[in-house]
Amino acid sequence: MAANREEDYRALAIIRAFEERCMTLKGAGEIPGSIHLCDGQEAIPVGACRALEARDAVTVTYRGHGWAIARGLSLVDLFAELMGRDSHLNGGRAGSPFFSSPEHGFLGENSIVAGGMPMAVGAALAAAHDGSGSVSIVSVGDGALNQGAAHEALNFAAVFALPLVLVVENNFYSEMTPIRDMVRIERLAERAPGYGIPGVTIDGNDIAVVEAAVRDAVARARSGGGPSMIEANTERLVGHYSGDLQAYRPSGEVASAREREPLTRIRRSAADEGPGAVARLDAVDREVAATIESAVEAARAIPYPAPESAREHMYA
Amino acid sequence: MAANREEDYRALAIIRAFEERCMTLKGAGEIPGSIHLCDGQEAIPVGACRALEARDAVTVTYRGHGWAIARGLSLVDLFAELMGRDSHLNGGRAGSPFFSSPEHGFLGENSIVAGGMPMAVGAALAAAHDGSGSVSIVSVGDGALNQGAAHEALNFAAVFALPLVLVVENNFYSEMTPIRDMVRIERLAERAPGYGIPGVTIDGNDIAVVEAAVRDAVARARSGGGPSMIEANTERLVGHYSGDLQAYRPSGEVASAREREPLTRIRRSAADEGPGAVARLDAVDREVAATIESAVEAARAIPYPAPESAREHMYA
Amino acid sequence: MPEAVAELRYIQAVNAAHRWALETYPEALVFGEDVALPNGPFGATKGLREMFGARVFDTPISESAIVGAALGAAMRGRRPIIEIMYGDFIAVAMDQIVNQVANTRYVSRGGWRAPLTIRTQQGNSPGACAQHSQSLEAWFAHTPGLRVGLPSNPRDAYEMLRSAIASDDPTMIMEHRLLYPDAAQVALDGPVEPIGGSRVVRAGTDVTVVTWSRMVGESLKAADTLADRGVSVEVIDLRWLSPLDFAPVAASVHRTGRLVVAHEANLTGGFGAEVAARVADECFWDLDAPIGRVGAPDVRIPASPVLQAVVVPAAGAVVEVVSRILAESNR
Amino acid sequence: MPEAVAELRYIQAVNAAHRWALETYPEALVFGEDVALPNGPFGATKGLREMFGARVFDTPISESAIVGAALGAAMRGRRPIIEIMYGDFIAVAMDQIVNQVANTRYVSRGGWRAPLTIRTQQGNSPGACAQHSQSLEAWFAHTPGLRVGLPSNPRDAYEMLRSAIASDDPTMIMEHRLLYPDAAQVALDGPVEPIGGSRVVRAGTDVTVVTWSRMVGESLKAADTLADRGVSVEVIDLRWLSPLDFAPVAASVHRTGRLVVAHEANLTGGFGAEVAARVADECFWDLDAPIGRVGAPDVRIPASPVLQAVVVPAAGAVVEVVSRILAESNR
Ligand SMILES: Cc1ncc(C[n+]2csc(CCOP(=O)(O)OP(=O)(O)O)c2C)c(N)n1
Ligand SMILES: Cc1ncc(C[n+]2csc(CCOP(=O)(O)OP(=O)(O)O)c2C)c(N)n1
Ligand SMILES: [Mg+2]
Ligand SMILES: [Mg+2]
Repeated sequence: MAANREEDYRALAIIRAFEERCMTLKGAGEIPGSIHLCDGQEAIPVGACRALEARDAVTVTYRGHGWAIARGLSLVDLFAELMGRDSHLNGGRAGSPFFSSPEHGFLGENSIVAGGMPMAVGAALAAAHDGSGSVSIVSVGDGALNQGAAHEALNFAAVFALPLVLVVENNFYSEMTPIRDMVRIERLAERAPGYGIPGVTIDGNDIAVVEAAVRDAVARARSGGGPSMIEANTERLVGHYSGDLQAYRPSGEVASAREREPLTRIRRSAADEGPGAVARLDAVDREVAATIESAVEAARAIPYPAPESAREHMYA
Repeated sequence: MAANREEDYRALAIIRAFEERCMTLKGAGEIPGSIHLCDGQEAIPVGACRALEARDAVTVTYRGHGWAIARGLSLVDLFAELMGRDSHLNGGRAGSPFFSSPEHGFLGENSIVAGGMPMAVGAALAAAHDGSGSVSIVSVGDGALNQGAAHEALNFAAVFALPLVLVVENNFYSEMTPIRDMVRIERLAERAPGYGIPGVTIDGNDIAVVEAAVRDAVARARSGGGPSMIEANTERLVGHYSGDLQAYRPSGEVASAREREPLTRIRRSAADEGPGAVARLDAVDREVAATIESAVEAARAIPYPAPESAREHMYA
Repeated sequence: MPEAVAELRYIQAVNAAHRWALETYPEALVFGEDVALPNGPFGATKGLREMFGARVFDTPISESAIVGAALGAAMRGRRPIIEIMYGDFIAVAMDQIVNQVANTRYVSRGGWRAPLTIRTQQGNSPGACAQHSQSLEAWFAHTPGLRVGLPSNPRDAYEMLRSAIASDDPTMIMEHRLLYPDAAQVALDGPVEPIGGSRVVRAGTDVTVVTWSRMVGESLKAADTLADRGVSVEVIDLRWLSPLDFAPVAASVHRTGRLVVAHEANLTGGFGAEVAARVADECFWDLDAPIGRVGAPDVRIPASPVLQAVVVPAAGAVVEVVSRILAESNR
Repeated sequence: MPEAVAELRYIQAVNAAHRWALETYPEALVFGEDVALPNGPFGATKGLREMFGARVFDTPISESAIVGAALGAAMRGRRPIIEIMYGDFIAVAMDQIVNQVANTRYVSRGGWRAPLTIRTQQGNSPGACAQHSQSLEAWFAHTPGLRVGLPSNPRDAYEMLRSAIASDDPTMIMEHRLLYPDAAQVALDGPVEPIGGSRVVRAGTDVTVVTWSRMVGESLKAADTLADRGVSVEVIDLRWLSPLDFAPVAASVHRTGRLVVAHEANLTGGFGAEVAARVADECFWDLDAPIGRVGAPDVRIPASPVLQAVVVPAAGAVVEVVSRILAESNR
């Protein structure tokens, strides 16, 4: 249980540390463009990826750094990709919001809201024909469900009972607009019955809860039970993107969210257990910080892509 | 009641006769392009338009001839428009699937499936700002609900509680494909709760039932209660379009549909009442036939548009 | 080996290419609206469901999902061939084609490939409305990452579709329904050609007409008319807009000194402008006359055939522009 | 009357035009994603919600519904001004723009009008990804029924947006976010200009450079560089692609004998081809050199600034092409 706690903590902390480091690298001008961080939402990718196998497909959004890390992509490549360097990931061509990794079955982030959902349905369609038994999981945000593509994708997957799992990371905001103002339903999972598929709403800040829900959905999908939707409630601890000052958030909202976020929860349970437990988490923090720092250093050692390579890889 | 019966019969028969005449005109080469007829679905536009006011907006599909007639558009103009003549409607520019009439608040047919739904939402949006108290009604087919635009439109209307009424004419086929194979729900109205709006499924072959349902929905919309969905079940007695031989329909399906279609029902009730009632309907048929024939003649008298006019009306 | 040759209509050639693909590639999938049980709105996929079962299936009316599903399936090892019923409907799936499909290979630096084929048919037919009449190839020829082909005859309908399917790049095949009844001898089991390549369909010495799709036939008619007037027209069927096979165009203009580009799409911003611009740069010194273009005037397409007759370009428009160019030239 | 003139940044000029519209037209509506309470992703709509209340509102992330709602509202008497956050996202609303909005007036033979304005911003900025970097104006300039403007400076950002809003035709205003910080003197209460009209932003005698949006500034930089080399460049800011103000282009080419067209969009099929094709036809005998074009090479836009530097065209590319054209000319 204690080991389990540190493992959970490490899995979350490495993502948090990565995101925080991205913010300082952005500030220092080492990462170009705008970046969308998942601080506070880490339990969703961590819990979900624990329920997946190597043969499964993962499709996410511009807020997908946490998924990439939970899926096992290299921290060095991720930092290098975000820095616009010649990373093994996509050679700096994708950047923060659009990278992908075939060898991880990571179909990629996507910076068109809900734009990845039809693609994820396609991965599920492939599974229905290739006998691989793989499942396709796709994560989008709350606001993305209002895109036409989300609707078409869900019905398409339902009609053919494709092995698809949709995780809606409901952080209650779409950029700067509260989702409650953009739908007339209480829970986004209420959209599921309209497609004839199961939908559940869960606490997205609890790794175990997320893992369990995704395991159910993956088992159903793998056994031919078709697609389902998991609404994972969470909260963004930072702005929509690197430059967002969050003037639109009620004062105190972020502070209280910090009371509910996954890392705080684990630290609280450790505190309840005693100083030894807390010390073990502090140790994890130190390890994580060191891991991140060496990854940044290694990424900095990767050169920028050769300008003349810009015209390569357009066609077969 | 008897008067009422003949009135209902006339309203349906004029549409049926129009559609049947279109088919012969098509066969005779007097109507170019393909046409999509509503034989069997007439009770929906007839019932719905009875619940509307002049200030309301009507948006339909390529299968919209019945709506146009029920809304009061001129038979002569309709025939002329379909014939590609210089009709007062759209001068032959729109044709069978895309005509419109500002003076009838008839935003038009649309030959992009669900393409008119966002437009209808816009008419409702205008009403929410112009104090007109008008309502926007839009009709689409069953298959159209699987379009992204349908989803975006419904949620958009729901969010702003716009005065929109969606009538889904469920004729159980989308072109040549059964709707039951293209959704995983029993009733299409099950989509409504996902938008937080009311949805009902009704017998679309009964004028009174349709009128009552639309009256409810219109009253709700006009009083600020927001949008709602009416799934009106019906059956197509003819092909998807003029050239459709319907090989895909189980034998006997159309025949049994003819037992349930609106005109048959009224004739049956007349037969139950007696020969006098039947004779009155026969008289209506004769009137209707005459009306249609003179409309065709009048339409034929309308010239074709001047070729050089083809470049006009592109911009203000 | 003995080459099987059959007399096929354009639409039958499309059907034969599908059959070839499903037989050749176990990973091939065919899907779209009404393509399976109903045998396809135009018959392009006739009989395939019966022959190949679940690999051929009907979809909901959800073009974004259709294109996206093809992309995801292609990324995961399938080889989808999808149908968008009318070119006009592609507009509801533009994001999936441009922002998703076209980016797949390049942005992943070759990590992913998207071997998928998007088939559609476009253009006007008498009485068709404004939402069923557009020619939209210029959108896709302006989208790096896609291949774009427009077969003008049964042989190309078969060969170009096979090339598209065999290719590991996402390819759009834009047919023209008015060509579907055309028949010709088609070699069925010849080698699959790589994507690309134009064809000189008529040799001439006075003016080069570059064209594609339905306007190839119209341009050949125009060439006959002009021949009677003593004008020798060379007609090049461009076949593929991407990759653009420019060398033969340049070589022809070098010989004729005059260029007219003809397409059914609206004139302004049509791909004819690209061909003209390339020639006006790379072949400038070979030109003896202004470059002419034929296309629909910049209006929507009206439904009345009377109006369509003056809006939709045909042989007459080609004759007119070629004649003008000759009149304006310095020979 | 005394003209109010203010020093405004491009984005502030856009904001001022919105304010003007909401004050001038009671039927004006402003909506889009994050435009109201959050004051707009880029601040274009800052303060409007506070000033005008419910006429300015935030929408769901549903671009097809946004465009369609604008169309229906416009048909029923409103004058909507909507924002599509990035030009790339227009792809999810193409059907509503092309098959619905653009057909409204023509197909109804003038029965309906659609006085709506679609604002967006496009192009690349350092580090932006392939889905946030495209320049897609060619799609809309090839769509009869739409008006298309690309303001290159704060004054035009104000004037062209006012022209678009005042117009009874559906108009697309495509801004470039890299220009948002630029500041200039803007006359606020002058008469509203009708849509259309190009502007000679620099007079010259050796070569005409036709350009728009961000490339106007780059072309002016190039003109400075070339002036130092003794080359006199005339720069025309086309401003509107539809209607295309061709006469001044022809007049300029008549004087200079040389044309280069420069845009940020991908070269092949870009609107530069249209301008080149028009000149290669209508001004052929005035030309003393091949027509040059500047545009992004035909690749997707990579995120790494190192790669963007060679893909996204700038002043250097204009200098290069102008120099080549001069070297290849017969004077
Ligand atoms: C089609 C499209 N429209 C708009 C945008 C701009 N945009 C980027 S993120 C975002 C908000 C998405 O909110 P949500 O789906 O809740 O995801 P979150 O950012 O909260 O993770 C918007 C509107 C986009 N990228 N794509
Ligand atoms: C976006 C789009 N996709 C496909 C089509 C081709 N199409 C025309 S009608 C139709 C079937 C529509 O079925 P339904 O919505 O049930 O209406 P019905 O024809 O039964 O009245 C299809 C697929 C289209 N017009 N638009
Ligand atoms: Mg969110
Ligand atoms: Mg139907």
